[in-house]
Amino acid sequence: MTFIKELTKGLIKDNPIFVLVLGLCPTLAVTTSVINALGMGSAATFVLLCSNIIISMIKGITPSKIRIPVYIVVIASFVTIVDMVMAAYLPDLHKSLGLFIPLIVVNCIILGRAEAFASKNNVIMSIADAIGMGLGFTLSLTLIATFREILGAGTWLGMRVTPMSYDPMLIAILAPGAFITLGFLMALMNMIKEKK
Amino acid sequence: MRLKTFPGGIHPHDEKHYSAAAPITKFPSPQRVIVHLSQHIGAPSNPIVEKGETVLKGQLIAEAAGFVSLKQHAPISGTVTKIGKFLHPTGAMGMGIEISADGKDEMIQLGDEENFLELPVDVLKERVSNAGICGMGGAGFPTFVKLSPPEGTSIDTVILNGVECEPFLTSDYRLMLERSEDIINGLKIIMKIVSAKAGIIGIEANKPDAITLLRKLCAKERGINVVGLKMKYPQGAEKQLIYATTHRKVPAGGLPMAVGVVVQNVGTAVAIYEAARYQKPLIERVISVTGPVVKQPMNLLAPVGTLFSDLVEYSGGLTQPLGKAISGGPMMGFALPSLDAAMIKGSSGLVLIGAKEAKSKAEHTCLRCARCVDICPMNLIPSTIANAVKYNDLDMAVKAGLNDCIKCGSCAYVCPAQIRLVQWIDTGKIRYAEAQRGK
Amino acid sequence: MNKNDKLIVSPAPHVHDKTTVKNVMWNVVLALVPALIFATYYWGLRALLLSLTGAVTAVVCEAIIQKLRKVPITVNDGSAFLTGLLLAFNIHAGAPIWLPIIGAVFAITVGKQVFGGLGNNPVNPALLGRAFLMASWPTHMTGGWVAVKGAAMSGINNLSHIATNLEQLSPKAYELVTSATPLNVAKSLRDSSFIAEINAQAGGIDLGGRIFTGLTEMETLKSLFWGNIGGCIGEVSVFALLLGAAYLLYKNIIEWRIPLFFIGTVFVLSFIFGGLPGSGTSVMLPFFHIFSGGLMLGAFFMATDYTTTPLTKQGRIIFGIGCGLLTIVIRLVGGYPEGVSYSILFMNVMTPLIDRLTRPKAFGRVKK
Amino acid sequence: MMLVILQSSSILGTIGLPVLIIGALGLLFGLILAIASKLFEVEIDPRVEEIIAVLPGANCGACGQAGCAGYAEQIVHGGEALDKCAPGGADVVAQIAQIMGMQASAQTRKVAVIHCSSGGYENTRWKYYYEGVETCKAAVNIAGGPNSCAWGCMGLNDCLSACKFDAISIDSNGMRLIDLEKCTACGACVKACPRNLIDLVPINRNVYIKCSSQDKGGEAKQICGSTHPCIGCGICMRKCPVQAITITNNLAQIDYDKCINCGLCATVCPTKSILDLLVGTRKKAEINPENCIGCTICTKVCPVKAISGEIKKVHVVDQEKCIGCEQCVPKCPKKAIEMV
Amino acid sequence: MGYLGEIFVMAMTAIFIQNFVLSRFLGLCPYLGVSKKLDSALGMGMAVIFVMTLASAITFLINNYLLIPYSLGYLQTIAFILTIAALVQFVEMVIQKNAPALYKSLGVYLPLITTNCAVLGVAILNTTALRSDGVTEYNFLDSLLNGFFSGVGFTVVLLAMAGLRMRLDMAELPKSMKGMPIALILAGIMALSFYGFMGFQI
Amino acid sequence: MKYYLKLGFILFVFCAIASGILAYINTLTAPVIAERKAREEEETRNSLIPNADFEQKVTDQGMIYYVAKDPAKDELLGYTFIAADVGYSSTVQTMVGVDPEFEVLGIQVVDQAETPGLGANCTSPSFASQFSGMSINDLYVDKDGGEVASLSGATITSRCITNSLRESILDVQDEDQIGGEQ
Repeated sequence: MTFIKELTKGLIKDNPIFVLVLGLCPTLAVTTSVINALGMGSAATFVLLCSNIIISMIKGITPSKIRIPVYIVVIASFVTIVDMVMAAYLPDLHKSLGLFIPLIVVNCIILGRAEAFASKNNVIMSIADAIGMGLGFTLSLTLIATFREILGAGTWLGMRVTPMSYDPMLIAILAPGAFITLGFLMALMNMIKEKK
Repeated sequence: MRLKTFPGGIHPHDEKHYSAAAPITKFPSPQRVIVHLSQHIGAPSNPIVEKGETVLKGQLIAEAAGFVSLKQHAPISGTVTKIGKFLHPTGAMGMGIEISADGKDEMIQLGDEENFLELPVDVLKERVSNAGICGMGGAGFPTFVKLSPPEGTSIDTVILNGVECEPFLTSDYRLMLERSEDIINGLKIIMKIVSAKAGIIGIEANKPDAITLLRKLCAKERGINVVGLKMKYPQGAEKQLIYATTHRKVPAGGLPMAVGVVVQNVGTAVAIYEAARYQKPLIERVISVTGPVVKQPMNLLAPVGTLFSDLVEYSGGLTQPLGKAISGGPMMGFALPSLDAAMIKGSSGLVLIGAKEAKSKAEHTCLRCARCVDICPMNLIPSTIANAVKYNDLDMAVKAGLNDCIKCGSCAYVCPAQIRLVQWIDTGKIRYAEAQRGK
Repeated sequence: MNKNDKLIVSPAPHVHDKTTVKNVMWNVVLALVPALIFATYYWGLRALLLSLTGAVTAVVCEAIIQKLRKVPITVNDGSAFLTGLLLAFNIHAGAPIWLPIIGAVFAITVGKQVFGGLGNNPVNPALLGRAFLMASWPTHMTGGWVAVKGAAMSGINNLSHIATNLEQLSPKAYELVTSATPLNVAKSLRDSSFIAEINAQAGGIDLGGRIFTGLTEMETLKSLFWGNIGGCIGEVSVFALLLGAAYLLYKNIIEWRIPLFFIGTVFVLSFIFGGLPGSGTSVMLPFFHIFSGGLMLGAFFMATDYTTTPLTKQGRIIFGIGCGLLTIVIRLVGGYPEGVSYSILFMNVMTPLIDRLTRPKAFGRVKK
Repeated sequence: MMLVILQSSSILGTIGLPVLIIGALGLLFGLILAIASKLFEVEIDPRVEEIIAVLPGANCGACGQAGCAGYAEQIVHGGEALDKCAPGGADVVAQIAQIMGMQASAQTRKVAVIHCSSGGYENTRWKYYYEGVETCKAAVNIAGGPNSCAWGCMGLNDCLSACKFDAISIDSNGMRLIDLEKCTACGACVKACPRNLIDLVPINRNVYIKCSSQDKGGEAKQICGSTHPCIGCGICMRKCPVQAITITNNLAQIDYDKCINCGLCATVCPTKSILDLLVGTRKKAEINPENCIGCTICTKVCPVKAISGEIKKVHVVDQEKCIGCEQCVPKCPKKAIEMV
Repeated sequence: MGYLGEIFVMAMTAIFIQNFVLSRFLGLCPYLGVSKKLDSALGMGMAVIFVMTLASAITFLINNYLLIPYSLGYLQTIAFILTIAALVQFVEMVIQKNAPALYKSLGVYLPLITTNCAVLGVAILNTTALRSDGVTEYNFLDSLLNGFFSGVGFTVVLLAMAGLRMRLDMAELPKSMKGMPIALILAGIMALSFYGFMGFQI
Repeated sequence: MKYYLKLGFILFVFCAIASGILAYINTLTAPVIAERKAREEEETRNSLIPNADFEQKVTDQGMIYYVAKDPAKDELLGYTFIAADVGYSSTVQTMVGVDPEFEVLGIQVVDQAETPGLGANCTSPSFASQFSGMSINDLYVDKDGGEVASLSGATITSRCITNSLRESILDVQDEDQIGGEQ
């Protein structure tokens, strides 16, 4: 029962982006297109899952003074694995995600979940938490990317979805557009929450 | 004529034409007066008469309750009919002594010391103290206290405030025209008391005849100068007047004596003169009853404690329904809930405005136009203070100058968004005092 | 109980200046009318149409949002109209009609209403709208300029001794003559190879070097002053803008510090650094810089926006100097030919910090 | 030398070398941190550490502090509120409260009540038409406040805007109403009211004076816009079975340490200026005829004369009259009276 | 252009043209989180400048003397983040002990910096960054200065943001806009206002 | 002492294990990455100058270029090399193929991180195809009076690519002439 609860909380109730407001850097940087969002989402989910498992296993043996370095080493290893594998087999995605793959290390979602959840719960629960949070992260990224890609490029997942006469609003895929889009999406979430 | 002034300030229309030409008229003795026990800054006076007692005009009816307090005298002869709460000209209720006239207008015995300037300083000071004189410009600081600087403070200049920068009011102006000799005598007495070498009479440029007259009279006096000032509000504020006339800056939180200056209103000077020479207590003063809805705007010499309603009646009543009655000038005066209040020693005017003109506009969000910042004579940021008070950020309010505000009202006057800056700042001051007490 | 038979009691002061938010805003609109008339004269009714479209859209948009937010509708205070008008003034007359519409909607929504409306916006909404349009549709914002009737757009009329008609010009010279605005020309002339080619076509005379000084000759300045030269709708005529500015200064609606220090900084810096390769420094250069582009419009009508500029006098001086500095930096080394709007936007963002730094010392307070 | 060897041999080189280098880095940093932690040990309040452990550690900054540690520090030393951690939610708040030793629920919960029955436009007698800043704190300083009663509610809603829990609303009479469920007794409204009309009373005390006027009876009646001012007549004081009411400055006051919630005062007040929240819900006395010996003690103690009966006969409680004050119950020698 | 010119270019680039927060999307969490009050923003900014400078220097050494000589480029991430995490923790301990006053104003922000991607970002970017000639790689001093200027760039926008947000504390925002949404929109507006610096050819 | 060693040891173990695993995975992926990169370059070269053998050469300045020869006739078909320059927000790398007369056969942008929607459009075929057949003298963007139609709203990127092409073609040309004399 709690397994399901931990699994689903990341989707809406504790959504990492819209509710917890964690991991904004990749959120804003890579959501220029849906494909990037999916790529980043799955990469982060993978790292989150693996590091949650390991950290919940080693939670008893790390003294507090070196807890953060140890966690970070664990996370960084998985990030590097993702980085290498992606470079080898998904080179295009690797190129467009660029700097933000190594930066998954410092994505506060991952260290945050490690600290807040995995270091206090058992492996099974940590898996549920990781999958839930990862999915929540991926879905949020995709949602933001959907808005930005359609507005800013007129396409979705690379397919043209707007009439040819539509002149894409470039700002949506530029930096200011990223902030403003996310800002309005969050305001929308607040509005929905208030109505409830 | 080179005019002096201070930085900042505003130029409201002076509106003095209503009563400027009206000579001082003596108000006939009223049926009933109310002598408020709080006519001044400091502890309220202690009544020494009881209900039913008969008093003579000029008789002492309340003692000073401490150093910073004031003696009060009966302005008419009659019977004490009530000691209780009455409407104070600040609009709130305050303790006062009601005296009903016996119609005889019998006065206590006065003296006449022709060589009043020869009197020793101690005697002069005592006479001022016994006469119950306080500042007659509005603030009402006990004059005796002002004339007793603490040991080690040396005063070199006495400034007489004949600025009367508040719109509408003309009582000081008429006084300067009609009692100029007495004013100069009063100034000389003050200079003697505080042993100052220089005396300055500051007058704004919209009263050129007063400037000319006093200049002429002062020409033969040593050490006394009449300074013409640009027409600007709030030039009558102590610190601004001192800066305008002497270029000295009174430190924040300090008193004028910190820069060797004593400032007195011209009305106060007259009262001091009368006290020194005749030992006459302060029981009457000149008050302007003016405004667009007064039938016959006047400058009345009326007993302290006369009801405003009596004054209005004497001035011929109203031409239109009354909207707002202001005790004092329109920039810093108090709007009254009714005309049942009685004038006090600091009441320089009663301004009556019709119902239509009295309406004010609703507040708008601050535009940050910075007009208030540009004109603030104290160099503060009124809009920020007001906003900080509104959103409960006292810290910010203090940083923007909350405690330095003199509440002159210039900022609220110019604000295009009609924000009641002075009221917000005032509220902030109260909150701040509460917070300080809480600590 | 009827309250109205009671006397009114309110806090002092009991008298008030006549200026209100409403008449401030509409006075600024009035001050922009000469520029609008000149623009309409030079570019025809299309300029008028674009301007009014922007203004009306802004007003309608503000009304709708206020209705949705269930707050009092205050569009008659003129601020939305002004924002829309200023936004349209920052668009050239050849732009498609939907550009000012979308720009105005963005300016009012993101620039103003999300912050709670007039008085709370952090940056000038009209400039934000323009920056938004620049980022979104650079092709529409920087291309498709319409020439003023009877004049070369760039205002360069002194190439006649190279060729009698445009076809005879080399690509570069052609480019120069057909450049959208004088500032674009100035930008192109920063490339030395460019000048070399112009000189070559002119038969070895140092023409390239002189083109710019040529530009600044009285004739060109005159064009700039009266406005028969390329540019955005509102930049049209220095004369018309100065007329409006004089009115605002006279009415005490804007304060002189920001415009003076803004324009002054541009003037001084362009005198020192504005020289182009080969041309040296010309006395006329500073005048060219202050007369061209959106400087007059920006300095008098947008950098003086109450809400987004510093409160204190010293703050306004810093603000003006900052705007001027950034403008000249962007014009000389930046990616855009014109930098007025971005420099004002940037300084808007810095305004709270400037306010903090220039908090005045109360009268009678001494430095600690 | 080792490195060179490792580099040369392939398997050792490709895997051993990185292990060695990064491992060495780890060892180095581990040692440095270990030594540093001893060398630079600082006494910290153990509660800070405990709170840090409880907090989610996301360092998100939602609390307005710089990270979780900063927030913990502020809770312990800066008196910061406990409920600022958005990611943590209610659980974390509870845990922090435990660490801080705050037993908010152990004490009797208090609620705020307003000691005025006027307020709003209609129920107030006005002195003048007020034009100014719409806050009580400001208005009270303009000519003593716009309403005639110097002790009454001005209706400018300082309490309402001070309440962060949405517990204050305006009822149909224009009076401010406190929702006792939502009220957390934070005291914000108490501080906000410039006329000190609000104070905190234990929630289990349901009777309070709805007036603060210190004017004399006649004046108070004239000045108040509502018909419910306290006129200081003293009837409640005399009727109170436990002497919990005193009259000072023409105003009744209830001492809640003594009050037994009987509601008697509310029924006797001639101006209805005492509000009894329990009216109609109290249990009423009933005499068990089997146990009643007709001693008449109860008839004497009943403040509303609801018990009748002759001596040595079974007494009856008039249910209409009984207000449920329970005065009779402890007095009955035979325990014959029950509250039902 | 002499080395001073090079430094100037580097500073302009790091602070205005390629600002870490507004155009690289790095360090957003503290940017949005610690910009509610000007004082804490200043503290955070100072802490970031300090750590970024130090981290740039140390990671440069690790990269050039350990990773590159033994061709362990793929271990860059793990080595850098380990260094940064340990460094931050170490600095925190030292300051807490030896400069309690400094710790009070600066130290509390330090743990937050471990997860500030701007620090790791600058370390990684330093390894690939080129001087303005487009050929020369960064040397030790370049890296250190770049770290410093990037920190300054972060601080500048953080302070401006805090200033703007403090102003909005005193405004009637629409309810749904309060908090994060308005901060993000402000960030967007700031990013747009920095567009004037785009395409600079210094 | 034990405490210190314990802390150091734990961190050591984690780092060691982590780097061991990473090193192992690296041995698996590194060749794949390298091979893929090489193949991609190869493919690009082939698309620019089809049916040719490529021979790698290095200029004096250290620039790598390839000489394309017809395998059948041993005839010089042209050269390919990568031109790079700093654009708007990144270094743009363009692979170019030229014929023996140094006229452009085709270009392909291989690496860039320009503004999406503006500069990033330089990868579009419509932009790239216009370069075919241009000689050095044509290689200026239209705003500089050349033949290259710059991308709308992205003059800087267009100019960067055009200029980098021109300069590297000149470099290779010089090298070739020197080489020819030798």
